Amino acid sequence: MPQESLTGQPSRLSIAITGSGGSGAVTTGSILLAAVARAGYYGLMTRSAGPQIRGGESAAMVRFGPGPVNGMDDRFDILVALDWLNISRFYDEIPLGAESLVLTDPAGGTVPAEILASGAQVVELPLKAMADAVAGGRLNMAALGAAGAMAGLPLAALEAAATATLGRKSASVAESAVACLQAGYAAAPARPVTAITGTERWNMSGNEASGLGALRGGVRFVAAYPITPATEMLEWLAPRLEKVGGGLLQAEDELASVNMIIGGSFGGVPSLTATSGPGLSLMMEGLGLAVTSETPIVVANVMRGGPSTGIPTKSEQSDLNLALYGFHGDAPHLVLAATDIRDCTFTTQWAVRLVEHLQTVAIVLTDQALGQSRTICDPPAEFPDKLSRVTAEIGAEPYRRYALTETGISPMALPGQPGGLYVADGLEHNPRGTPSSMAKDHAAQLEKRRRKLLDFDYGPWWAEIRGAGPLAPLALVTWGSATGAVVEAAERLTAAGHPTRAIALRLIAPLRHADLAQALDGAERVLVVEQNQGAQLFHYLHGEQALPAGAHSFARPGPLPLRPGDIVTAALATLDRRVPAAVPAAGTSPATTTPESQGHASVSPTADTTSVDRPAPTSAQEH
Amino acid sequence: MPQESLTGQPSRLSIAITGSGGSGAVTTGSILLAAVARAGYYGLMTRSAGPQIRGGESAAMVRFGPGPVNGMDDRFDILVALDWLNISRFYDEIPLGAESLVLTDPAGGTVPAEILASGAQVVELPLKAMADAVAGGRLNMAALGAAGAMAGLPLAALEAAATATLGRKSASVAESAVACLQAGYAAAPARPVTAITGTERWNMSGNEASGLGALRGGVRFVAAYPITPATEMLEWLAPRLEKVGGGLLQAEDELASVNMIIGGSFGGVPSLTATSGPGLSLMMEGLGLAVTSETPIVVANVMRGGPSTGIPTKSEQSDLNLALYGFHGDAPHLVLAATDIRDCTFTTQWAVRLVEHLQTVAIVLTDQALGQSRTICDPPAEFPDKLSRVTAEIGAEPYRRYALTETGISPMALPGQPGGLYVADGLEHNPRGTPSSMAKDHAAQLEKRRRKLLDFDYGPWWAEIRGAGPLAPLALVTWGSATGAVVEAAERLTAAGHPTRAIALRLIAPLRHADLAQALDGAERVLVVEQNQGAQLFHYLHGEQALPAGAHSFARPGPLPLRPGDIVTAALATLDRRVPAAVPAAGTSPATTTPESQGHASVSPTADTTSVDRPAPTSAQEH
Amino acid sequence: MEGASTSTGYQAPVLKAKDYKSDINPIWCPGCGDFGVLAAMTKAAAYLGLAKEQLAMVSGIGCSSRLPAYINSYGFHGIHGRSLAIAAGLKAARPDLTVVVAGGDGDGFSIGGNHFIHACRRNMDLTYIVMDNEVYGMTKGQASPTTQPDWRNSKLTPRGTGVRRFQPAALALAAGASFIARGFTGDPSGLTQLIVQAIQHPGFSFLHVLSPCQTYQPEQKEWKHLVHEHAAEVTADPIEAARLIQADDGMSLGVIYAQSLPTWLPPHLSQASLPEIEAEFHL
Amino acid sequence: MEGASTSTGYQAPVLKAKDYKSDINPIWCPGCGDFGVLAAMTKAAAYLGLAKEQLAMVSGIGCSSRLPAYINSYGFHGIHGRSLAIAAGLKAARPDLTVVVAGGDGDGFSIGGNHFIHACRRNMDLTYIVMDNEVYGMTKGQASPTTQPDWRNSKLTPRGTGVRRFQPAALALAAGASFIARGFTGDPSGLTQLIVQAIQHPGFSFLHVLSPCQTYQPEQKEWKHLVHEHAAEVTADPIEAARLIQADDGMSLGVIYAQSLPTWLPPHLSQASLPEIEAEFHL
Ligand SMILES: Cc1ncc(C[n+]2csc(CCOP(=O)(O)OP(=O)(O)O)c2C)c(N)n1
Ligand SMILES: Cc1ncc(C[n+]2csc(CCOP(=O)(O)OP(=O)(O)O)c2C)c(N)n1
Ligand code: SF4
Ligand code: SF4
Ligand SMILES: [Mg+2]
Ligand SMILES: [Mg+2]
Repeated sequence: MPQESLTGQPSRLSIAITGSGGSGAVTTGSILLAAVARAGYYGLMTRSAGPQIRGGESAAMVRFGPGPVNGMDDRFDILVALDWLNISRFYDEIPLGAESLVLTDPAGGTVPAEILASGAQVVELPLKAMADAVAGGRLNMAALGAAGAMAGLPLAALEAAATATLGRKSASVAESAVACLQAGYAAAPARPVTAITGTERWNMSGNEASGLGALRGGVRFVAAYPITPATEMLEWLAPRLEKVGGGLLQAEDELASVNMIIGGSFGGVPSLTATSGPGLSLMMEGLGLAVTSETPIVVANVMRGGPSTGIPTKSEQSDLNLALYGFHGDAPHLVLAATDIRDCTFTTQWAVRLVEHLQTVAIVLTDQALGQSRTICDPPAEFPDKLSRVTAEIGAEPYRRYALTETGISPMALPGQPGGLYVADGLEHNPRGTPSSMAKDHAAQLEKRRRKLLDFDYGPWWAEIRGAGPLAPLALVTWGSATGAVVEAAERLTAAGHPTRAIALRLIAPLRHADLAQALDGAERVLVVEQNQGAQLFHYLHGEQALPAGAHSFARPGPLPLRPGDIVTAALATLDRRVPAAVPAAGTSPATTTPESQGHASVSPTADTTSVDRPAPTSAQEH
Repeated sequence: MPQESLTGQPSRLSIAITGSGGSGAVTTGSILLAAVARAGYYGLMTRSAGPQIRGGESAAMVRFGPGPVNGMDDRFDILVALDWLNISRFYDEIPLGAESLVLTDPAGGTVPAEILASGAQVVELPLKAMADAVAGGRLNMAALGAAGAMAGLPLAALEAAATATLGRKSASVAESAVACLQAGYAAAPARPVTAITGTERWNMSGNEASGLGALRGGVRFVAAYPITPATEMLEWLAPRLEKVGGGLLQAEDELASVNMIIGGSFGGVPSLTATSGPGLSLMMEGLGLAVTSETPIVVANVMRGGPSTGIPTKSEQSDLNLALYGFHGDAPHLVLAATDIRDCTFTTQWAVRLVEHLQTVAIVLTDQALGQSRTICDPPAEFPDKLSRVTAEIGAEPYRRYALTETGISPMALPGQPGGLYVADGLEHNPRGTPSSMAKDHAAQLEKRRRKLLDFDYGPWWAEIRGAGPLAPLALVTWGSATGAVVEAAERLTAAGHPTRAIALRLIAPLRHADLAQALDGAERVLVVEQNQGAQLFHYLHGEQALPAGAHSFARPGPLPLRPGDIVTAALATLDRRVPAAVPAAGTSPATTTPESQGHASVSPTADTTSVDRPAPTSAQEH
Repeated sequence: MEGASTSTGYQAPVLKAKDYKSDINPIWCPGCGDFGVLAAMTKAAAYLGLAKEQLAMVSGIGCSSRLPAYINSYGFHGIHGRSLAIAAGLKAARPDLTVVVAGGDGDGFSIGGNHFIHACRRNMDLTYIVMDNEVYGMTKGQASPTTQPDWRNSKLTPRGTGVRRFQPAALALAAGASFIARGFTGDPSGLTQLIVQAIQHPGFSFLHVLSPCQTYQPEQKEWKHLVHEHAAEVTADPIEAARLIQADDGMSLGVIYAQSLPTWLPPHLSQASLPEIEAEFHL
Repeated sequence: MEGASTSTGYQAPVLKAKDYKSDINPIWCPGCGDFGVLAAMTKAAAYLGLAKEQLAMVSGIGCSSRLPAYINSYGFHGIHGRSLAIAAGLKAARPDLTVVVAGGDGDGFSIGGNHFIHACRRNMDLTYIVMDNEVYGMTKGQASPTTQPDWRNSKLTPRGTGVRRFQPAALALAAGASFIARGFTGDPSGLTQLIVQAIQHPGFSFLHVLSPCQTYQPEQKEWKHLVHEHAAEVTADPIEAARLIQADDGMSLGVIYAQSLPTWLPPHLSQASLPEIEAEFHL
């Protein structure tokens, strides 16, 4: 197969594998990811599944290349269709182009019109026959072999990956798989194999990476209630916490879990819980208690489609408002977001250290697209500082738990420490901790709890800044799982003659005003990119008066990922547009009045808007 | 007593009554309020109490005048000290000036230094002796008689009010009270009695007014869990709901209560719950279900000091963030705030009608200062429109509960209606209601739920606009219980040669951009006034890009009320200041970096700030 | 399966069981016990001759909580653990409806535990069907409050929970439920009869259904050999019921306890006019 | 009152009861039963010779939940209904501490009901003292889950709740508590002894304390005439305990049930290093 037929960046390749229940799409994807790792590449695998518990249709999307891969491409180079059942549930998730290749077995039925409409080239192979020729052979392994050849992967890498993965089940399963792989590999139109010498790399999911960050940060107590897509973080942590002398308590609900970790942390043990939107909603009262009683805790919130039960198996960045503002009363706290899978480790570790030091709550936002995806990446960075809890030294003076100190951080006594006796309280209190309803105590403690977060020096970690340097006239501001696509968009824009920088906030609250202002310095256009309907980050930044007049928003709800091409289109529209007047247009909120429902790129502060690449749905299909 | 010694606006008088547990301060205040009503005046009584359940110190503050009274003055004209015990808990709540009068019985101890420091004139009367001279006589009634005389109230009004209030207990209690009243009245330095002919007026608390609004709106089912300061609304509603054929269910917790009213409303009965901050936090998951399943419900949230358990018996406006943003996922809904006690009826009624029509959630914000205060006011206005639920007409087409209509409002079938069978769902769904995880269904339903709220014509009720007309160069923007003080500040500023308009938002979300822009048209300076630490409304309005550059914030946490003089001072500082540059100053959030802890008037978007009338506390006293 | 309703020997209903089955395909795994509850529920509705529009099915979140979508009636698929609260509000507002609540052991006994005990105590006229598979099916296999303490198949509790299980019937009795029964999806006609009885009982009826999870508790295929008839007569004596339940192995099928107790409903007393009420504010 | 600790006949402690009393003035109404719990708790601590810094008092919100502030130890005055969750986390993290949880009937049986039943089931080594006054004191007198159904003194339920009350002991037993006792604030030395036994019991001890509310339940002054010794011996048999509790009038004082059951604690197994764990991610 000629290499030229592969589009996009020739150095990276994207492969989607789809199939109905039982076809093994996700296993195939996992082996493919392991194979690209063995071939020396970096890689990323995301997943999509239907609502069924077992046996539902599913898809695995793999992208790989010689450098780190943190997001999916606009289109897939290769679609491996293990069958065509339920493809209607997926085709909007698998964009193809005229340069794409579709691998299919004609015995499995004709290629659906939606797929052909893309103009993709169809590669037909008798995959089922190949598999049937092997004792215990399976179609998905023949398909993987063929796809591997089409992707220019060495056969040995595929064989080793399959053996390592399936060999756990039984040697004979692995042997049949290898035979199928070989048959498929031999039959497919091959792309030349590129040799890569990989450096030390890890294979981890975002949920695992977050779990590791928790352990690295020092977390030794976790209480939690299962919820998709956070459960795997907890499942990873449970046995490993035990190994490092800690423990996990499965709570009866989220009201319990958040209060349990408050108890654990009061006892001196760094504590964390993990959840997703519905659970975070239930935790807010407990989080307010932690803020007010100054008990350090971390909540790892792995977002899914909202509101309410929403789309629980798919990704969205729509819990930012809740994380920022979801407290009754004035409750300053930290909100962080990991910028990619590998960064889940760093950001979670940092969050644990920060709350321990600042005696507050951190909500760490990731999402299904990070949590349940796997990466082949460099070993995650370590947070270098030795931030830890400021504990009380008991002297002659009576101990005052909530003393008004210079930094706002009041040294904390731990149960067991003589002379440090105190009662932690969610009632407003005086410095000693005695409940008080007086204005002066309220003012002093409110101010202390705010000041300790504002005055702290968070260092250079508040954001990841990439791209064409400080003089680039266009800045893309984003957070979380959108970062990969935004960075790639910035690279493409820069390559296309529009120098662009990308700023991904890791510390969203408190906002680092000066740092952000410096990062935006000289940018003539700012586009805020995020995966939700409400343009939540965009409004937050405006609320903090941190955006220049005329900043633009590109916000689109999930579950479809934001793709670099979408962002490039929105950014080019931004560049085309003249800076609008500084007064809101009559009667409309810019970010809330666009006619498109799948996405909107809105100009601030006028109501001038740009439609993105998808048409507005006029009706929705039932199933 | 010479009339000239009374300061402030001569047409209004402010009287505070303080005393330790059992002294009867609140009863005295209630009778005083009833007496000013009988004398033809309008009036307002607010209350302050310590944390004790029974017998704690308390204070009643009454202000009255010939026109509506919606807030307290800067200073009290008369302080009636029933005793001096625990006065240290109150003196910051009872500002006095050199023109103020302090009524006290020297037998009850010497006047504390904090009181004398104000320069107030002390009026000494042998109140205890007067009371002792009457069989069953009580000091508070003698003091009330004296204060009534000093305030220029007719004795007959005082007598009638005392008899009506105490006569319920027993005739002899009332008789002794009247005798004490007469003795006090005769002994005090009297102010001339002004005759007023009152129009039809009502005597109601804010919680009662909200309850009435619920009934007027059509609410016939309430489920709730007690919480201060919302309980009285529920206690008022419980027996009255029964009288109009409805009912109240006391739930096991707030998780239950919010879901119970979702059930009631699904059944077709307009439903409401009432709570305060901690309860609202617990309800957020349920509210997200109501938004997503499009089940109309109203939450009346009576705010108290936060965060966490905070200061549960006192007032603050700090739940706005939670009400606006406290949902996981994108969940458009309504947030309303009553502008005064009387308006609690109108706003609650309007909220019920709006949710019934728009099939969404409304959070109606009031606070302790409205809910637990009483007013003598004009009868509350009625919401004139006949907004109601759009119910399904079943025809030949299969019923689609979440049909994508022009308005975004999908006609709702009610259980019992043949042909309308459907399953309400918090999972994302297609128009029929079947769960769907497809992007196009998600986009269509998200957009529908947003559009129905944005496109609706809310009419002229979105705000109360008062003051010096559209050409006033200074605009004060506020909400909720701060409105009374803000309107009064605007009047004073206008009178002092600074024409000022006051805009109190009744519909906070969705923000009426065009209406607000029109209301602000021509204002050269804008000051946003609210009673919380975080400048929550100020940030929200900036987030919505609804404030001109250079808008200012005056935000101070509770529990001390915002007083007109504080606002005048902040507004004058605003006028003095030059319009700042349009770029945020390095490193600081304007509203979060002021050195004062009791209040801050911050300039946006520079960090230029103004201290208000109180010094920064350097340490807090313990008790 | 729906067609079998006539073969259970009940009187011929106007609507057939299949008329109560919606056209939506269950997401359940093949062989899931919950299919049996769906079938039994439709048969019970047919037997009782319920008008479809007078029936409301309310649930929480979980595999089992998907039930309402599959039944041709009004329904509310709510949030995790809150089904009984939604149902209580619905019944209070609309006493004319037949309200049946359905869900799983996680939904009902873990996150929903408080509403469960309070629903028992309040004794509103609701029917509560818990499909107990001793696991969280929907979140892919974690321990629930009814899971055996030594069950090691969840990574979340790799050495087992180490915590004794709830006996749901004991909890319901102690909390004040007025009807307690246990069914098994492997006994379809018995289950249908129990649902009928539970709906007919005035007050809160708790129907504990053993409903195997094929995927995360495959050993539950053995249940068909372990279940047995509840030996004793239905008792109305809570002391006797407490003794029976404490002594029980949790696998006995039938009605254990049924007593006539006052049910709660808001009074809907009178029809005063608003001006009458407003008069109290007049000076 | 504190000085009386020696007169109860216990062995002389190193610390006296009054050493466990903080210098903060209770906000309670004069005559509130909760004063009795405060006194008994300090005496029990003295009797047990607890080091003040090894004792942690955890509570929710309510009049009764103010207790920790008045005791000279570590403490957490949490939020309404969540005391048992905070305590479970604290005990899991710090098994060396003596953790005593205190609160009211509203806090524990209404909003906190789910944590109550799950704490019973989990059987961690906690002592839970519920000061039951059959009312919400702090919010000025509404019905709680233990209020008599015909109590009409709350405007929220003007004709009474019409709902039968919980029997907290029955609920605790059904949920799996391993120690169940009832005390009365009018019997200070008996109450002290019960607190001592509850703390000594390994596992979850539920101590139901009748603690009259002077202000909203003045009729509870009569309780002193209604309480009586629990007639039976302490039993370890749940069937017998169920029978006793179901037959009980709810006014019998003493230990009703105590059984030795496995208590839950996280294992704190081993001390692997993080690099060992990280190795699993290496290619
Ligand atoms: C507040 C909240 N927490 C957690 C979840 C995740 N969740 C969904 S279903 C479920 C458990 C379901 O178990 P069960 O009720 O036994 O139902 P089954 O699937 O076994 O039928 C959980 C924990 C959620 N949806 N909402
Ligand atoms: C989430 C929440 N809901 C409601 C309240 C209000 N509240 C405070 S104490 C209390 C009831 C207290 O009753 P109980 O636990 O019996 O204690 P008691 O005052 O009778 O000792 C309530 C409802 C609250 N603080 N938080
Ligand atoms: S996971 Fe278990 S409970 Fe869920 S559908 Fe499958 S078999 Fe049924
Ligand atoms: S209200 Fe009742 S429970 Fe509360 S302090 Fe007073 S007497 Fe005690
Ligand atoms: Mg289950
Ligand atoms: Mg109580």
